[in-house]
Amino acid sequence: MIAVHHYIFLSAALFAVGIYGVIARRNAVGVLMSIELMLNAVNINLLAFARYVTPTTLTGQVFAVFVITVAAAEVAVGLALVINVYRNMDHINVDDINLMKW
Amino acid sequence: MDWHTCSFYVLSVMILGSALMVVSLRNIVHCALFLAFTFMGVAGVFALLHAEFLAAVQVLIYVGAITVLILFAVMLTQKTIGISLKQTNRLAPLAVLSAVTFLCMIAVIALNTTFPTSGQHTVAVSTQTIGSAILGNGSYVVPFEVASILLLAAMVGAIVIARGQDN
Amino acid sequence: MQQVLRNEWLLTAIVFLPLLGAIVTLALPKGRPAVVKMWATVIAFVTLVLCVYMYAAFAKGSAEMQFATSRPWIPSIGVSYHLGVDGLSMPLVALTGLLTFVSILYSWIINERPKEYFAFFLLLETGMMGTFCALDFVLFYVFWEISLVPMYFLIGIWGGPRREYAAIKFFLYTLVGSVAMLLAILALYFSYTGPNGKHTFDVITLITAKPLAGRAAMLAFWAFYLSFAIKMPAFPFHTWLPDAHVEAPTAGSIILAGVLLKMGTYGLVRFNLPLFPQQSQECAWILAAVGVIAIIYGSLVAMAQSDLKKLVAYSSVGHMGFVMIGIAAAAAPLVDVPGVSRELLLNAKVTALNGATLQMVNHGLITGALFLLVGVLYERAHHRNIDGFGGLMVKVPVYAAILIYVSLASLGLPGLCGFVGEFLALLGTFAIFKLAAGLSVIGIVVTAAYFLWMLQRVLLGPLNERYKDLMEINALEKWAVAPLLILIFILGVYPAPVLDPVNAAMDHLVRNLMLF
Amino acid sequence: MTSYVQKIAWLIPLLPFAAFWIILFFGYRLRKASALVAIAGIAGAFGLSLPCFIAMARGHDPVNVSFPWVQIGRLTVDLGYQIDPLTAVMLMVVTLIGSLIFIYSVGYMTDDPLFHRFFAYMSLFACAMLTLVMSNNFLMLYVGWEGVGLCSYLLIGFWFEKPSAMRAAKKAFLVTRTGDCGLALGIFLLFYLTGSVAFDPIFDAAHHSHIHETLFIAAAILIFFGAVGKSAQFPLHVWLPDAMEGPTPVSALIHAATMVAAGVYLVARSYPLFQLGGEHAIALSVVAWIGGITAFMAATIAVAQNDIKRVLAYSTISQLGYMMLGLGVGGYTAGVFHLMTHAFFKALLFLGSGSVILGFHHEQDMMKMGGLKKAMPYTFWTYFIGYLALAGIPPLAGFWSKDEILHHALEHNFPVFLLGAAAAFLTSFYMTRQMYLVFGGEQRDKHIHAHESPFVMTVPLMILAFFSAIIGIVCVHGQGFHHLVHFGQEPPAPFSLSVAGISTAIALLGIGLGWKLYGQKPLSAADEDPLLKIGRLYTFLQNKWYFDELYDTVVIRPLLRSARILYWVDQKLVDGTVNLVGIITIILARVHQLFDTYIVDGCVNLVGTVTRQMGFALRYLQTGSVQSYLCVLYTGVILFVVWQLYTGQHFSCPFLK
Amino acid sequence: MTLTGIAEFIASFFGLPGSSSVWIVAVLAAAILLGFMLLTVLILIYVLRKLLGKIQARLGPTRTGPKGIFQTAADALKLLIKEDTIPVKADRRVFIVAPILVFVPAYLVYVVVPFGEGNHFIAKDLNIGLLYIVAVSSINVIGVVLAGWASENKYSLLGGMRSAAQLISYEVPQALAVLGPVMLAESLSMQDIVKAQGEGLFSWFIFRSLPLLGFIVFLVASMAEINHVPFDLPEGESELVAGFNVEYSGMRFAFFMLAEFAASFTICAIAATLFLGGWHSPIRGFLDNGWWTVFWFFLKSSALVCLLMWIRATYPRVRVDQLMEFGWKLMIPLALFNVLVVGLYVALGKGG
Repeated sequence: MIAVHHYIFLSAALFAVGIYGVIARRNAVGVLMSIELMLNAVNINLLAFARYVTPTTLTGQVFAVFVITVAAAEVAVGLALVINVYRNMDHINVDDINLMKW
Repeated sequence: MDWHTCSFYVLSVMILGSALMVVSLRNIVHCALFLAFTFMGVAGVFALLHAEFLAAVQVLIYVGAITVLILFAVMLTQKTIGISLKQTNRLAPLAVLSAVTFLCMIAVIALNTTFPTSGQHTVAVSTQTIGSAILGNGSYVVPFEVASILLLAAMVGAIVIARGQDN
Repeated sequence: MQQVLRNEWLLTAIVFLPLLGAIVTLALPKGRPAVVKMWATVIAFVTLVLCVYMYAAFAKGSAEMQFATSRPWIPSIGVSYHLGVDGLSMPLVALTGLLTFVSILYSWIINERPKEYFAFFLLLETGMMGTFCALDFVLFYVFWEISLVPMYFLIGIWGGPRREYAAIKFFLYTLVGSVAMLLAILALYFSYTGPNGKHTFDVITLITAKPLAGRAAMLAFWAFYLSFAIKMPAFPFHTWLPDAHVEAPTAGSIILAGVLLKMGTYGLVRFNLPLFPQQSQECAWILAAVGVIAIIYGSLVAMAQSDLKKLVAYSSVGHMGFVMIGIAAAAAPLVDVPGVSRELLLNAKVTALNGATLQMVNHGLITGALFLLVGVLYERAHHRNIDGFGGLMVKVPVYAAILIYVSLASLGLPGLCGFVGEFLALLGTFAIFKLAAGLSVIGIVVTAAYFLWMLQRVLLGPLNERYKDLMEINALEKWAVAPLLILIFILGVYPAPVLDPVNAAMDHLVRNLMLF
Repeated sequence: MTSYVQKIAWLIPLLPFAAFWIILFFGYRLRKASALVAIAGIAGAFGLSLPCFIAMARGHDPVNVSFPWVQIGRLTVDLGYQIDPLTAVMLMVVTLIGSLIFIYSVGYMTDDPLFHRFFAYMSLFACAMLTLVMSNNFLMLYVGWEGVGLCSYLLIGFWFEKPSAMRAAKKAFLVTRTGDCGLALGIFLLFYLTGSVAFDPIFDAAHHSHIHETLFIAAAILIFFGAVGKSAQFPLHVWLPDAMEGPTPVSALIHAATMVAAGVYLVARSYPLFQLGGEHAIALSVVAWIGGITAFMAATIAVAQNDIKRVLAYSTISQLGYMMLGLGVGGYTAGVFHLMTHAFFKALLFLGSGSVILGFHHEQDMMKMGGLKKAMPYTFWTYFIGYLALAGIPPLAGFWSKDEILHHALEHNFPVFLLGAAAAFLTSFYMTRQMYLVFGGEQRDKHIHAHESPFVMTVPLMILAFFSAIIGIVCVHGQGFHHLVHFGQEPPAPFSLSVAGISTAIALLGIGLGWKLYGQKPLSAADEDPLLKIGRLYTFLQNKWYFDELYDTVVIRPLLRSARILYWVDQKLVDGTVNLVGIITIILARVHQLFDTYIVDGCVNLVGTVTRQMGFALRYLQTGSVQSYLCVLYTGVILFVVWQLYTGQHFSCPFLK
Repeated sequence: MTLTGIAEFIASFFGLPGSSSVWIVAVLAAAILLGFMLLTVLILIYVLRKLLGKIQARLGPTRTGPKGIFQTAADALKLLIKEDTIPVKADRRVFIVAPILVFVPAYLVYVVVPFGEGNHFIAKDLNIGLLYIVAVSSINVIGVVLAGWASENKYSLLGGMRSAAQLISYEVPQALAVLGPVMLAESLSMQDIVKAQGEGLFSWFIFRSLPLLGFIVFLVASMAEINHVPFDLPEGESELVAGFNVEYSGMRFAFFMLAEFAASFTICAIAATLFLGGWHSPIRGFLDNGWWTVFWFFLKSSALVCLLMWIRATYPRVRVDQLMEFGWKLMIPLALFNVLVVGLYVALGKGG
């Protein structure tokens, strides 16, 4: 029988992959995608808890909806930035986007 | 092994596999594709967790909108796709280390803590109930409004940033 | 008493009329200097007339403060607008009036920025008059500072080549002194609590009360002494005088030597002796020593001078030495000598003070005349180097006669006023400080020496051909110096008119105020 | 009679005073007439003083009038005048000789451009001398005393264009002035002791108070010090010879007859003070000794002088020494008598020398003269009478007074008598030397044409000569003079033949020596002065015992040097310290400024640089790559969670419970 | 005779564990639906070509069988046989996956289409039925884009981009139009929507609130969704040869054609269910049960299909900017207005 910790393992794994992606990816869009993964991991966790711990209340699911909306907004702005960076620097290699360096 | 556990394992394998692909593939378009598959897998998990509405929303927004957006972004940043340069930077080992530590930590925590799972059966979660939960009394109206404003702001921001200076 | 108080307005008029004149001078049209000069002369003349009227209305015998006016000025801290003159200050006020009139009369030759010049001069006169009439410490201090500032400008603007240095030195030197005095005044102010628990700055009450005692009194005494010694100038603090005189314009020198020096000695007699009788007794021998040094040192250094004005300046240091030994004698403790009655010693003290005060007035007249004559010579020759002249008597006999006349008065020829002051001072001092008097007499000889030597090098001997066409002394200068010459002769022959009021005041001071 | 004297007496000094002011103001217009005004003044004074003299001669009691001058303390200082025999004699001397000299100087000063000024000074001098003589207190005496000093200064320096005249005038005034200091101190001491300045109270107090006897004696000595200054006695005599720079009438009046006599008059006037101390009164012995020494010294110097007026000057000093000697040995009358007689014949000699100089065209060197007997007969004969009087040949005036003095000296103080005798011998010797050099023999300097002086000059000479001759006998006749001028009950000295003989012998001896050296073989232009034979002693005498150089090195040069040193001290040290204070404050300000910029500012800058350095150090953390930041953030979170887990502070988590 | 019964039979037949019958039912249902879809596609293509011919006064396909009825099968056979080429520079995997992504969503929609009354005429009556449809239909955008991208061909890329833009911009009005019936039926489930229209002709949602507005907006938006004629810019032969599927041939091309025509049938079915009362007869109660409901359903949807084909024949192609402008400036405001009106209608209705 699938219990809560199964889902937690799943979301943790997904989140870990997301972290790896965010830190290791050289391509800005790749980083954004990894962020999306992490957010999904969070959603899984939310719903898992909603399903197992507090089946009667819907906070988990409502919260998941909000996470999704925020994720959407975030990715939109992220990509706009990436495009802008690309337009200015002809590449979106995160390592080289270090103008904020000293 | 009823269908529920079986489908859970199938879905988690699908999700983690495609997630790994997203993270490790050299060709960014393939990553985007696998990202779409991950999202569908997650939607499936949602369905397993009796959150059909969310599964639908997940599919609609993530797969339908975000992946498309990413694809668009990928295509707009055309040049990088061509040259398949090393996709991971020098922080990769550190990243792996941190990911693994994270995973072990969560595993340890999950195993050690006993979650107060309550026996009742989940209430029939339909759009009706979610709708009332969001907009009904004692509900999340305020966060809903804030979310809407956030979306508006993001939209305007994205347009302004991406529009560039040409016109 | 009643008769004395009726002219209450007089002193205020004498003190503030020049100030009014100064303000009006500033308003006069810049273009016409003659108007400015005439106005200043009128003001000075009116002040002089008031002084003469004061002298006439003055009750010669009485020792109390006359023409006293006392109005509360700043009641909260006990400051009152208290003016008054007695035997000591009346002659000095008259002297100031006369010398200012003479110097303004002589200043008609000033053509550079006349308006400011005469405004400063009248302001200076107010300062001096106020200093002598003030019977309230704050008022005294205010006038003391007022007299300082215009003098600074007079030296600083119309002075000779090194005028800035001299002006600044003069100003700072005197200021340091006055600051010390201010501290002493405040010490007095706080130490005395009147019947209604209020402190007061009034001089008369403080003198009668003599609030300070012991070490505080000694410190206050020396603070006062420092201020007045600098102003007088006593021996160690005199170096500003030659510089100030050399650089000051002629009229400025007249006033500086004629009146400003007297403010120091007036201060010593008015404040130091009555306020700190005990301390003055202990320090009398120091004052005497300083006096003697001043006389001998002043006259010897004058001997070595090559600049006419510096010579006269150092002669002033010498003459003020006599005043100093007079005051020292008055301050000295009464050591009763077998066979000499105590009454006689007291009398000797009064004589010494009379001599000192008379010397102040006479020295004012003589040095004033001397500086005027030196100025006249400077106007013609544009240099004051004694060796540069020679045999001028041939070309300018009248000027030479006057110069000899005044020089003889200065070296103390009997029959002229220089002698009376010195004689009485020495007469009084001899009774108390025999050694000091003995040494001072040497000073007289040395004074005679350098004056005659100066006369010889300037007037006598073969005519220096550079001055073939030297102009004789003109009418203006004659009229300016005439009153001084007349007074020198009159006070020399018959000093009673000045000496009686002074004697009354000094008698009162020695017998009543200095007892402790 | 006394009331009359009282009424007119105070006018005596005022007449010349008025004359002085008139000449001063209107002199330029009066030109020659100013002499008349002056003479009128002095003659008027003589006219007024004659009745006083007659009154005193008739033995009326002295007149003493005083009026309050000034009040000091509780005391009133009175001034006033008195007429007593001594004053009367002095009045006569001053006014009589003064008038004669005024008349004489009309001739002498005729061609001088500043003619009127000379007479102004002369009348001022007369007034001062008269006030001195008539005052009844020390203060007015002191005023007159200084006035006389002033006039001598003005008159000596009359030809002010001559530098030597001016130096002489200055010297005279200063030397007399140092003397006056002594007098002033004496007056102060007396005032201190008695509280008054008038003679009578002082003399009474002195007489009665035995406590202060020593102080009174000290006062007497101080007063005598004043007299020494004025009468050119031993230490302060250097100014008189130089005073000859002035016109001759001046020398005659001031430096022979009157002013120099003032010192003697002063000693005489304050004789009661000097007498204190009984028999061997210290003050009197001082006077005697000083007088003796001066007499002898001056006489020796006079011998070696070649200038006609210098010889007379030194003879005056010597004779004054004689008078002081007389007074010193108790011969009050003798001293005063000698004063009177000396006034006459010394004035005569001076005026005579004046006419010689005028006749010899202002040439004063005796070596150039000679044989003037023929050229100037009147001057010669009057001069001859003066010479005999001075030498002390009976029956002329000089003999009597000198004899009395020697008599008193013999009685009281033998060594002083010896000095006096020697002086007398030398006097006669140098006078005969002068007579022969000037009048005897041939005129050595040929190209000066000597001529006799006009009558206006020779008539006063004759009058004076007459007086010099008869005054001696008149006064001695019947002790007349003694009755007039005597001190206390002192008996008149009997006329002792022995002393007279000795003095005459000495005089004749001197004349003989003089004749031997100069008369026997009159000097020709080429010859040297026979006196040169005494070698270095001659140069010693000629240089006036080197007193001038002595004073110069001892007093004047150190005085000037000390003046310069003191001035340097004043300039460098006293003024230096003031400037130093100024400089120090400036330096302090600068140090403060340095401190302020480097220390205070330094710290602030330090803080700035430190932060900047740290900034640089931290900069390396800013790699620029977002992911590295994320890594850091992430490790932070992990550590936090681990810490939370293993330190047991579980944060409260509702649903974990 | 329900599917479940069959499923248990198979399960027991094959000795599979009891719980697996759920799987079998699912498989069976999927197979049935697939078959139905293929059949409808074939018919539609044939009917379309005949109808176009008739409208354009020509015969249409006649050769393959009597009146050309086998034409579509022939085409299908042709496509299956043709060689399936993949461009060299193309991105192989993406090239292969793209057609699948386009086809699967069209197929998945059938799950919730209510062919008839009751449970056994619908695969699974999800209570979020309508949201499911919208969600699934949004997936094919990715397919289109990837197809365009993968074939490394300028035309295909442009075609893919253009069709993606069109799909995205018309998805919004379609979703909003759907809200009308949802609000009226107060449920997302398709069966509930149909039940809410049970009272005869005038109870159909087309007539409720502002008549025809919702229906027209939904129909036009859906046409645009499936690149139907007036909006068939991506395949605009004259400009972009064949849009994103230019490189495709053979079986993959068939997928695209299959997907397109399946989608056109589905939107007509959904339109019929939402606005024309689904399987209800126009007269309340008359022939309203059993298999008649299926008849009514198919009647209404095939009527709509014909309407589409009619539109396809008559309207010219729309320019790209007109397309965009029409979509954003007309369709979305209209849809929002419709939601507003229906909202008011519902609120008043309920309130009243």
